[in-house]
Amino acid sequence: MPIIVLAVLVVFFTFLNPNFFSMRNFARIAIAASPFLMVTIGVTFIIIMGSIDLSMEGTVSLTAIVFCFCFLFFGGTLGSGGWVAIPLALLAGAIYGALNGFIHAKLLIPSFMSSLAMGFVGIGAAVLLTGGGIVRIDDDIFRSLLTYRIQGFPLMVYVAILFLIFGIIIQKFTVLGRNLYAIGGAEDLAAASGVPVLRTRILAFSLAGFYYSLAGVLQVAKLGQAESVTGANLMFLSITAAVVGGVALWGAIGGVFNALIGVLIVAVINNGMVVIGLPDYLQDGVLGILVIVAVILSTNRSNIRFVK
Amino acid sequence: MKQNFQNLLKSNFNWVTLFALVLFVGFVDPNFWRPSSMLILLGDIVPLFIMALGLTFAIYIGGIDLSAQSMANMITVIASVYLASLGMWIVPACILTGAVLGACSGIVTTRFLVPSFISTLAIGMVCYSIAQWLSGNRALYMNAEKRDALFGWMLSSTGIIPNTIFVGAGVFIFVLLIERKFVLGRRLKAVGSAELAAAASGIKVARVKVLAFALSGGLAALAGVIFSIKLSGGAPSIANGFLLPAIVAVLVGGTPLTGGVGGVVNTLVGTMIVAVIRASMLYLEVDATHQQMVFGLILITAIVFTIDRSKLTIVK
Amino acid sequence: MLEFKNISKEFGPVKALSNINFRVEKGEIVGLVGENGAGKSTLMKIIFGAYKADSGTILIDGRQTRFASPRDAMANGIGMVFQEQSLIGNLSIMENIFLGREHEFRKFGLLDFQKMESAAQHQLSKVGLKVDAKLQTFDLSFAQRQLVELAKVLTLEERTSRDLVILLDEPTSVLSEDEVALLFNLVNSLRSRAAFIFVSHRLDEVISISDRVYVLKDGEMVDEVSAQDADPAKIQSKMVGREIESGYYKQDEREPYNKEQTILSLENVSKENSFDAISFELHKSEVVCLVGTEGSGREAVLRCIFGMSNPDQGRITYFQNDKIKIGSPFEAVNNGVGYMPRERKIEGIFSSMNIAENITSSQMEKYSRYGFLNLTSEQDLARDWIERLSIKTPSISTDCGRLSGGNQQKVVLAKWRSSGAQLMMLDHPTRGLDIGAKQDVYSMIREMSASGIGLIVVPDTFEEAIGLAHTIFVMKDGACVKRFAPDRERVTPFDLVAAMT
Amino acid sequence: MSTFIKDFIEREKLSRRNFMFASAAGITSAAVVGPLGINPALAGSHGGWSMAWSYRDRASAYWNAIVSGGEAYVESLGMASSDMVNLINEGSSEKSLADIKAFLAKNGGKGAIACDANDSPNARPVVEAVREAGGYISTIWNKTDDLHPWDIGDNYVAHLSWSGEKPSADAARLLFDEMGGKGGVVHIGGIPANIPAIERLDGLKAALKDYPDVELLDVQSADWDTTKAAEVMSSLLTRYGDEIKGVHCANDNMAYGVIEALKAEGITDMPITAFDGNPEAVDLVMKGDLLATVFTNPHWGGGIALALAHQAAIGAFKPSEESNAHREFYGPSILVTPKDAAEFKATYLDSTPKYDWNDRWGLSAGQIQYK
Repeated sequence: MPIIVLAVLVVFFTFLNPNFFSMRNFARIAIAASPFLMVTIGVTFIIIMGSIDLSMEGTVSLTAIVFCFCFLFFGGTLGSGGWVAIPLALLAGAIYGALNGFIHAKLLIPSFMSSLAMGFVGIGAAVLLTGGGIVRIDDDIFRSLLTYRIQGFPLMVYVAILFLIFGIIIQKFTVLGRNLYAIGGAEDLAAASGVPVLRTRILAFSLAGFYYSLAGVLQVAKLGQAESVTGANLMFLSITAAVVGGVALWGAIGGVFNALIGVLIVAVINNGMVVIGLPDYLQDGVLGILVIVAVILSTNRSNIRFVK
Repeated sequence: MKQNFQNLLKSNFNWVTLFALVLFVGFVDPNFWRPSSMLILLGDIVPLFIMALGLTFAIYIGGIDLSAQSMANMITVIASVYLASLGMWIVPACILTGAVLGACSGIVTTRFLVPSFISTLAIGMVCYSIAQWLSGNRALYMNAEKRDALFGWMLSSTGIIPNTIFVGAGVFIFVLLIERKFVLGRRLKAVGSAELAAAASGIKVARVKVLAFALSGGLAALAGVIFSIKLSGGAPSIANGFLLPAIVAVLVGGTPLTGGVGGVVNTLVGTMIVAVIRASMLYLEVDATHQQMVFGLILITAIVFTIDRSKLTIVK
Repeated sequence: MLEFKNISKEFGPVKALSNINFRVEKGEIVGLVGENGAGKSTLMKIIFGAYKADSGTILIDGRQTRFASPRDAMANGIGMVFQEQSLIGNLSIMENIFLGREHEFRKFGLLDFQKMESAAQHQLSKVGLKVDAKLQTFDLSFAQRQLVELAKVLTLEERTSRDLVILLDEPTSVLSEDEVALLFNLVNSLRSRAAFIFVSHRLDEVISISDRVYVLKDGEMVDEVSAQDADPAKIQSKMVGREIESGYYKQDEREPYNKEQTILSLENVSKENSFDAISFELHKSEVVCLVGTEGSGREAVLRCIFGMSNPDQGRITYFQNDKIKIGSPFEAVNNGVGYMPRERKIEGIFSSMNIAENITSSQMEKYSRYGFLNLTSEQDLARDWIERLSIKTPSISTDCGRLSGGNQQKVVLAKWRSSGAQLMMLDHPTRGLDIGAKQDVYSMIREMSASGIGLIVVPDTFEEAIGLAHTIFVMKDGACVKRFAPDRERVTPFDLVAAMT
Repeated sequence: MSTFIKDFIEREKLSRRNFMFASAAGITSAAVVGPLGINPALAGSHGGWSMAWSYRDRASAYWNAIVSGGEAYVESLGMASSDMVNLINEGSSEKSLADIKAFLAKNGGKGAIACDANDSPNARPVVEAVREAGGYISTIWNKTDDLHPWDIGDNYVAHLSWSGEKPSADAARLLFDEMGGKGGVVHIGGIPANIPAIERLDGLKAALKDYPDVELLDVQSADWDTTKAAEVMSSLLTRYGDEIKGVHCANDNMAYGVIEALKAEGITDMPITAFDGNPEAVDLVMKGDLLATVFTNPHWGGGIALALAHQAAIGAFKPSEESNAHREFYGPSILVTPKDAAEFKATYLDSTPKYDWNDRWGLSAGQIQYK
């Protein structure tokens, strides 16, 4: 169903401005969507589990900055060992996520609050590291993620697709993925069946953190810089995207693929509104209304008794 | 005896946390204990407090209202534009607008089963657009005479007590009545603690929820009005930075997102906790680049102490 | 082989278990009975490793061990079949069966679903359940889920060299008589594979299947009898601590109902794929019981009458008044129709509200003026009912979540009786209650009928139906197949089963 | 044709003169400093007044420069830079007001504050609060047009702003010339309601009047945000494609985003102008990625704003005796172009010039004009 929504939107925008339906524009949408997708996939894992994660803005900024610093420290070019920065950044993301999960699951703080606070901490740490400055990366080899194109799409898009598939595999074919759905479906029963709930929760948040850090790296690839606001505006947008794509906030319904569709829907709307020349003071409102419509259309409400 | 004391402590951890914070900050810098500075602190927090009160109802029924901030934004614009023409009526007008839009999110949530997280977020976006359109994307300022004539009193203070505190107190008492003494309050509690049971007792769940969001919207609007009077102007983005503190205030106060428990008194405490934490940055002379991080850390600690986790079986 | 010695467990000041001695031999079926709050669930949780005992020792084949977690207990061959829907609905059967152990199906870190499916089918064959392991569990009937539960536990065979001990917690509470029979045959046939600990409120069942029966009361083991010389009456009195008077269902208090005044009549009421062409009449002070298997449409009928869902055809007339149209619970309540749902925890009680708040939840208009609640009169009402129904509660302001099941049920009944409902519908009113509480419920039903209220009851057992009802309607596949009148003719459970199958 | 070329040259001269003017102002002042860098009378004494800077956040080079100025002033008094309190409002007017009040309460009113009220309506309550507490404040950027220091009194020492319009117009002219005086241009704006955003757009529109062949294709706001700017830019490319011959950004951060969005399309020769003169931006100008940025000397602005408040507080001068031109004035702005970027960088970024904070209006670019 969400796919139909997406299709309708594409047709609609194309109708109003044929330029919309062009390889180049799709590439542009894809670029905008790549980091955004990573974040949404991350948070989707958490939502499947029936929890929520609001720490993405902090995590993305923090990891993006960590990445830049490491990259420069190791020579400032991919060739001269700057590549080391990539695993390091991803590791940092995973660790920060695990910490986030630990505070939530071990200290028994509802994820909404713990992750919100951890988000503050993340941004704070980012400010602390940069002192508010901007860290730029000018290495052309690394930036080829953005500049080098295959089939009209920049490399970073393929990276995103790669980790999209990775995400789907985790969701469908691993114990972790299975347990996420179990916990989201009925945590007490999962626990009684010997699912290690605590570990699963922490793992899930760590996984989310990993994806956030991917987003961080892609952001740098996209903008050639990192600062403490690199992750700004991602929080509500990513959760919205997930829901628009058909992931249910009450858990256990939907998955990574839905996240993809949701991200595309939102990205298409954002791009389309400018492309058809909608005055910018209307854009937020229109986005809001379209989101509601999309959610109404894309959630299967047959077996929901009530929703909060 | 000991048992009772422990229970007492457990059920009032938010107060304990608050006083602990106050004592600590004041200990580092006695100036903080000066009644005047305390009162000023309280006076300034009022708009945030009122918004938090509204949010309490949304969270109380197990939902959430993310439109509050944009709502206030929009209202500051409306208030600035129409103060001259509407005069005193601007207040009810704004509250009504807020209530209606709040009800909209409520209807979207109940009729179309869109989670309130999304519906309110979306309605918020709509509000933001209205604000931008109405203000012509300019920062507006109120007609000064009118503002001073009608609302000057609110900005002055009686003795050392800022009058805004009285406003806040008034609103607080009102919502406290709603929660404790009105049928509506009881129904909200019923819906929050067991929606299906409420339906089975013949409570019109959908209507109650819509009302909750209407309340939330109305109070967010009131917060907006007071804020714009304080600023004698408005802008589509001027109330930014309200939302998260407001949510935090409700949660730290001890109203869990699961609904049915807690209430406006908790929000009162929660708001004060947030105010103190924020002020502590200044009194503890936290380095500029450290502030946000410290805020987050103190917040986590506060939450750990505040929320009564004995009742929670599963923590989501 | 599995033995518990002097097990004690305290929760704060409360002594949940004291010096419990308990043992299970290979291939044995042991019954464990006791009233709610007697400590059954605590003991089971300890056996299953969910709780740790404060003192006492656990011996397996004479060797001392301790269970850190359910996982740990499982590794020692102890499995548990949970009460009611303890399968995760949105997961497939095989995923449920191997939940928590998927890693056994990892191939290069990924899950091998073919392997898992075949393994699942193998487990299902053990319990003789022929369904596709890829089905989602909420597509199964209650009985089928029970079997899947059992199959799930039986996977322990492959996992541990130890002999299995399987706890069955209220396994029959959601099963109809015939399904219970099937289950028991299965359990007996599985003796060779495992020993069973059978926990239930239904004494007759426990005795009929167990070799030995342990009786628990107030956290102490008050009796241990072998099944053959077990006397229900004696055991009951041991459980309750008092003699159970005859006339358990208060048949003697069953008064004839008033045939003239119908308060509800259904004429060919049908609802798409839940029931069709249901017609019956309910009279003043009449008790009508609807019996039938799960999914035979009994609940659906009640929900229709209460306006929670609307019938596709046919007409329902309330109180001989064509003007009354009920399309929502709100209207139902306003017209004096009351409904006590089956899922007490989520549909019956407001766990975070106190007794007064619960009782007035359906009649706030009465206890308020101009939207203002009249708290004092509310309190009085609560006190009155606490006294009349002898609701056991620490204080009047205690949240109902803290009350025992029986007392919660009393609160719900108090709600409807105080609101003056003239038509009451009770869905499994005695579900999960102990004998004492059950009797209280029965007498309340009697009182209501005596006071002219008409009741529709979906009973927990056939005996209950026969004991309580003036009229029994047997439902099968959404249709009313037979009518009995226990108040005039003699009806046996067998008659009912015959009608159902 | 010939006429066109003539007034093209005319304008070229003009804009260059303007530029020299501005930069001269800046550099002379830098030269002036020397010995009287610190006023001995003030050395080591803050006269019992605590000082604070209230601003948006630490997440941008601009605010860091502002703060560095404030700290430079505090140090010029022989105190530690940490003696200046940072009141960070994180873009929340509500917090900004609350913090300032708390700061005054903490110091019993003896506070000298420099402040950007974050949103113009917020300026009034802020200065009113300061007056009530008996503190002294000077504001920058955001205030409503109906609010004037001389109406509030001595406690509201001065308001400092940067005419967004003229420099932005200069930048625009440079841009149009680069475009060959014709073709389409798009404007990437800040948060629409912010004064600077408005003025910088007005500047562009003003410049357009002299360039009949240049068409303003579209105006999109990107909320001062790099990421959003990149996305908006790429969307605009879809809408207008090759029609876009130049981009006019309301600040540097958004320009970064635009440059990257274009780089992604393999477009590297698009003329782009920006605003703020952040170090990164200046580097980009030198590399030729950016055509020009406008330097508003935030270091000086940050320093002088605090200096005015503090010096008024300790009675070094009496605001009410100063002319309006000294209570509401524009700060300097310098157009940084490839030609002079290197020189500029050397003077302003590599080595921060030492300013004489007693030369209060030395770099003033005249009284603020309202439309």
